[in-house]
Amino acid sequence: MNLTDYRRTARAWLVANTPSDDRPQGDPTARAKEFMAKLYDAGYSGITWPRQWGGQGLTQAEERAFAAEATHFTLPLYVFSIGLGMTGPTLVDRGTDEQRARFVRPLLRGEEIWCQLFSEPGAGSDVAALQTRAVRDGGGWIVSGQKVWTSVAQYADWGLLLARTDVDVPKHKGLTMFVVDMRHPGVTVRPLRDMSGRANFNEIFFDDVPIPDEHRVGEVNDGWSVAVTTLLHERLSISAGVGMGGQKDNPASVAALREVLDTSDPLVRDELVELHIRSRALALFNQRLAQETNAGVFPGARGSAAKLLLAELYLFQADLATRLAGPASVVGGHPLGHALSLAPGMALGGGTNEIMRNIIGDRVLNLPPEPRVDKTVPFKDLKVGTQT
Amino acid sequence: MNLTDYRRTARAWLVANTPSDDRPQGDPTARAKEFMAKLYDAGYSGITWPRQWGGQGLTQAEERAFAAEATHFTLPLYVFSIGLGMTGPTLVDRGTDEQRARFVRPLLRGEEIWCQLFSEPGAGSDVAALQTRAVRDGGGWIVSGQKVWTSVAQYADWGLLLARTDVDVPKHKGLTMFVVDMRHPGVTVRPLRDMSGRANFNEIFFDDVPIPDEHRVGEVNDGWSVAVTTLLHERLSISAGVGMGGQKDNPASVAALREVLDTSDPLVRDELVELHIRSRALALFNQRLAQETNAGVFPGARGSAAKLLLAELYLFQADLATRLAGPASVVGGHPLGHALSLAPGMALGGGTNEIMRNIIGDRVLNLPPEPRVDKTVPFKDLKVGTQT
Amino acid sequence: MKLVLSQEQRELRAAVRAFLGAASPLPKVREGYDPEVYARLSGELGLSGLIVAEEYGGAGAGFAELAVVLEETGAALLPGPFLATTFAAIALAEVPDKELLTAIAEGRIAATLAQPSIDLIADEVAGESATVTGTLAQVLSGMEADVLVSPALTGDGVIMVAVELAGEGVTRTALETLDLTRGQARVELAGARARVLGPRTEGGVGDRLAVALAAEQLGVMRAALDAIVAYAKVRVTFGRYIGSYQGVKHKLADMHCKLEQAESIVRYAAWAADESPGELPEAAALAQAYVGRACFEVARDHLLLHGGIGYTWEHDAHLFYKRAKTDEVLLGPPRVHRARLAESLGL
Amino acid sequence: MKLVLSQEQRELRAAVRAFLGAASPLPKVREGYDPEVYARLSGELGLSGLIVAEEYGGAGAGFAELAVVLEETGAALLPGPFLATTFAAIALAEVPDKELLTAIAEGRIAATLAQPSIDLIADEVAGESATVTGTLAQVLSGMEADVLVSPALTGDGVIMVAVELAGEGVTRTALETLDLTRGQARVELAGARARVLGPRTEGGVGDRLAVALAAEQLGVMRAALDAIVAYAKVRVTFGRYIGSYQGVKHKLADMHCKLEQAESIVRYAAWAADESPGELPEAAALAQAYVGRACFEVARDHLLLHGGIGYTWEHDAHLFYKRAKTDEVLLGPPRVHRARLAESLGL
Repeated sequence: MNLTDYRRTARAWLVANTPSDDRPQGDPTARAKEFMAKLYDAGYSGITWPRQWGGQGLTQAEERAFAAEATHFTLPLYVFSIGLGMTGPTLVDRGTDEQRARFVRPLLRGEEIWCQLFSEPGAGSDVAALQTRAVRDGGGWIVSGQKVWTSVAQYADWGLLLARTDVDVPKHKGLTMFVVDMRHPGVTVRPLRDMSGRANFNEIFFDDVPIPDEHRVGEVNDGWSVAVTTLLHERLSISAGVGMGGQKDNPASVAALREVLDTSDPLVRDELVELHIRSRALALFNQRLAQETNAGVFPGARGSAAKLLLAELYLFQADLATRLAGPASVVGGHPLGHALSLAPGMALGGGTNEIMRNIIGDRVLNLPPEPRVDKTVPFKDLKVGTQT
Repeated sequence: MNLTDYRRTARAWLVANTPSDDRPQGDPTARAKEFMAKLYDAGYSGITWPRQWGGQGLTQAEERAFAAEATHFTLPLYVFSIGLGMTGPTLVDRGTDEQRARFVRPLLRGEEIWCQLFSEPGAGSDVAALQTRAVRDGGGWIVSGQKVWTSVAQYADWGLLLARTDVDVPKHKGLTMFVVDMRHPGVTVRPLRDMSGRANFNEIFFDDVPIPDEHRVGEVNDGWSVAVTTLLHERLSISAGVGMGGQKDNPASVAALREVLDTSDPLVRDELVELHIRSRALALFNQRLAQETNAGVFPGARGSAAKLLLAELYLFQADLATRLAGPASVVGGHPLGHALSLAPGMALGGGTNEIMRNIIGDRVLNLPPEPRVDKTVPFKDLKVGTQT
Repeated sequence: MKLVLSQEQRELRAAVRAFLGAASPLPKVREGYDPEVYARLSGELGLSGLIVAEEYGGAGAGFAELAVVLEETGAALLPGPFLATTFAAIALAEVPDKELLTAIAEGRIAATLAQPSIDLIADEVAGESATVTGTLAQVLSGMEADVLVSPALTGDGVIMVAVELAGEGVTRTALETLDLTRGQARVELAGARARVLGPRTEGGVGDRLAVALAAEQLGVMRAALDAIVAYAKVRVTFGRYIGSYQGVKHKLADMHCKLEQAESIVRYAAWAADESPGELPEAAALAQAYVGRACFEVARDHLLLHGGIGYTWEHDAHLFYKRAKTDEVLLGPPRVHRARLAESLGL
Repeated sequence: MKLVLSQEQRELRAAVRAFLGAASPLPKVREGYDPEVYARLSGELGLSGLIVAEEYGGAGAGFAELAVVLEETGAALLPGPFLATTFAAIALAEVPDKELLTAIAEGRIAATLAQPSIDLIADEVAGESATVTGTLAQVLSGMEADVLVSPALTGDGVIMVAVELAGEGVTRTALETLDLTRGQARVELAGARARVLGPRTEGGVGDRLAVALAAEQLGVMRAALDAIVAYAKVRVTFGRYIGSYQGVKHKLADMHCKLEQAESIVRYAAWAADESPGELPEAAALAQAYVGRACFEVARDHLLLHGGIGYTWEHDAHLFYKRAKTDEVLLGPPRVHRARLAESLGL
């Protein structure tokens, strides 16, 4: 099938099968699983993944064609986003054949939901400083510790878990990756509310949870290299989305603000011009990166610039909009007040602005690295987390 | 004499003796020396310095009273500023009695002009990385090397010179302070033009210049502690002046700009409001620091905040003013174009903005220091300067 | 001009700080307004009457002292009607009828002040009494205050009135507020009984409100900066305290510079309110224009520098961020202060 | 919309960069305009005729190619009338008389364009000839250009005229310029002979000038960023390369972000000039509003991050700083671009 036909067929399928936007009755996860099964059966799940493990074995071209059509629909895929974007690709890249055979197809068909368990309260930007322990127990492992910032954990059947297996070596060298059963009674999932009041994340507590050695991904103490694979996929899936969602539903966009503000005031007008300039500058940069990607030039670390700029734009525009709108914006659940509460999220998730600036400096501009004090010290002697 | 009388007498003396502002004929240095001698003979030079070495032995109160009166006059003291503000106080604090007896009175009477020789092309912010060598030669020393950023060196009789006397110890531990004869034929003074085209600074080359051991200030290899004394006096004399000069003669001040711009444009007006806000914020901070000092609370490292803010204000206002004034400001020797050329000076002299932020972070906020790689390595093994 | 605190003012600060540290720490702030704390603040510390003239039962102190107190209530994110009552007291000082002022000074009532726009209409004005109708969209501490002070329109011009908020003809609706530590309410008056306080007086009331609010904002920003500086000394990443990275250190230095300037401006504006009425309009507009902005920027950066933990509901960082934004727009969109500053400079 | 360069455009860039690197390195730039370099640029590289239609002797290329070239001349701080001649060619493309355009394309003359305000009066207009009087306060490359293209007022409205700058009735005075790498002149015309080019046409000339200038500014900022990034890799302080300090690294990262956005905008604006006239007014105003500011900020920070050496006359940093500021105000105070942007957005 040529690409035009592929795209036309995909559109027709989406029109026929996407659930309507009306607020549905019943369990949203059950509906999502039902849709995912249809998507899989139609051949639109795992388009570029190997056929052997349940994918379609097609190219980026088909994937992009489907994605382009899908932007016109709201697909109920949220609970699968971690599995499809991060843990699944990691298993395809680094899992054993047994693991691929066991996990990939149910993931692509939406039968099993996945979460990712890397971050900890003491290990945010510095993931490799994590303290969750996995100790040998006969042929398997026993895990204890705490994870945080975990999306969709409340629905998850399986988690991709990074844990410390050796404290006598430097921090990157004593980690191992596992698949953990999120339904085990030793796993406790607690919702974590963010500053806007929403509970989009969870804290996870592991209390002597057993893991069979067959669920180890990669070699013992080689977990960091597996995690790097996962984080690469994470960054790809974030930067693919960065700035593409557009400003359509953003109450702090120029388009929305001009409807509610007095633009006969030259100062108000000039502030909107400034917002327009910044928004357009970033949107055009994102379009340029996308055109480069389509031309086969992968943006790499330059995507961090787009992420940093988006984080700054969110902060700038919610702040500006509330200043312009004045007192009404901070009461009655005003959308601009809500935007202000959400604004820091982009600057704190997926790497802080400081981390982004380090990446740009180190990997785009090739500046000399900072001296590192944490690469050679055995983990047990290293300062980590919060120390009072 | 009580303070009111002291002040009244000082005012009368200044009225009677300050040279008129008319552009004078003849050698300006000769005129400055003549004035300085009169100032000394009237008892207004070295007001707080010990009587024993030629000062007046009075208190800060008299010094401040005289300074307050002197702000109404333009005293021709520029060529003595380094001697009075930095090298003189260093000799009083750290010199031998022989050195004090030899150098202090001629300095206070304006008979001898001083400069300060610390900075080098490879040692700016990091003064202790300097490479000028002083090696033992019989009972004395021989100096070779290059200094830079030296004010009034073209007029100077003496220089306070920091040189390296041991390369086998860490950089701070192998320095020694000397008094060097600037009239020696081995000393070459070359004017150094800044980006505005003025030559306010010099480069100095030392080519096997001998220094007798009696002109060593402090112990051998203890020069850094002497330099700290000098730098403390430098910072005091800068921060005393910071922001006090006011915006009177500044072509980029709100007062000057409102005369030449179209303030009926609301956007122009709002930019001037912004400039007013920043100028007033800093002016009030400076006044508060001055009031604290008068009340006996010494600002210490907080003065670095005032210096940083002044540097940023200069940059901001010259940039803003040229944007508002438009094309005319960049031709014909326009004062705003000139202001733009001078604006970076405050951010680069007396410690860059980055150094100021380090000082504020380390000494005002007591934040943890950066790991230092240069405190323990022998100087000869240390990376310094520019390395291609 | 006096920009440094006197010994007495430093003692006042220490007393208020110690009281709030014990009576209203941040975990308690999350529970909202505690009338008991307000009663003790008025009673034990006498703060509700701080700027009320002695002849009306107050301490007769000036804005320099008020600023010291509001800085501390701001730093503590104190919930409840203390700022609102201060606003009302500032307005009441300008009307002939002083009875309410005495009630405030004695801690008998908490009050609040309507925004400067005139949304109420007074009918049946007869001597000290009138009936008032209209809707106030946002009243600071409207659920907690006992009395509303407001301008109202009559056939004869604008008068100042006071309305008992628990009385008949008054409907109060608590608003959902971004600021989780201090409420606002919508207040509808339908022929509510009002006390006539006298003709409306301008007399720099708006300027004094601006100065009072700036003092609170100074406290909010100081506490936010203190919190993140403290965290930067204990939080480790990549084996080093985060405060040792220039990426963090330099930002904290810039925040410190803003704080130094904000404090200087607040002291100046408070001095002008007390001693130099001619300078007050410019000083007050400057205070809101600079301090309001600086406070939000510092609160925002303090939140961001906390990293992920600062984005959580459980952490206090967002309480400062939200208070700072709410304060920034409390007296109207910030451009009104800049416009008043332009006007006072004759631009 | 096309935001990435084609293979041909990349080759053009490489050719211009190689030529300027050899023929006009920075030490030579300090010596000022070299007519020889301009002649080779026009001749060997054919750049003076780049955007001139083929029927008039040019290469018939678009703004996408012009932007590539101007980015390189900007990065090299090329002295002389190349930008001025490009400005003139943009205006000449819109008048009926094409003879000058051909002369430019063939490298026979360098030209310049008067600012949009109409400062000249044309008398004795007869067919292709007129006499012109008036004063132009600032003419870009006015000493180096051979011909001035300008609007002039007649009794019948505004016409476009061309004046030989070396001719009679023309007095040129070189201005002292902040930008040490490119001159301006005051030009007084007293009954100078002029050639009438046709009626004045608007036709987006101002927008195209804005795009051309933005391309030069992109080059200036790119070269400035490259220079300081290179220095940050070799300059040591406190035993470490300065580029390893976050205080420097994070600032360079922010400058890189500005460069990425500026390039995206320049590509977009050049595409709009070539392909989408409806988008051009907004794109051109955006280009000046964003790129002009970003260029100066990057040039300023590149100078500051050099430390003391960057403040010296001998160092090149100030050449970029001064060119960036001069470019920022070349088409008027920057607020005019923001105002045009507001207008094009219908705000």
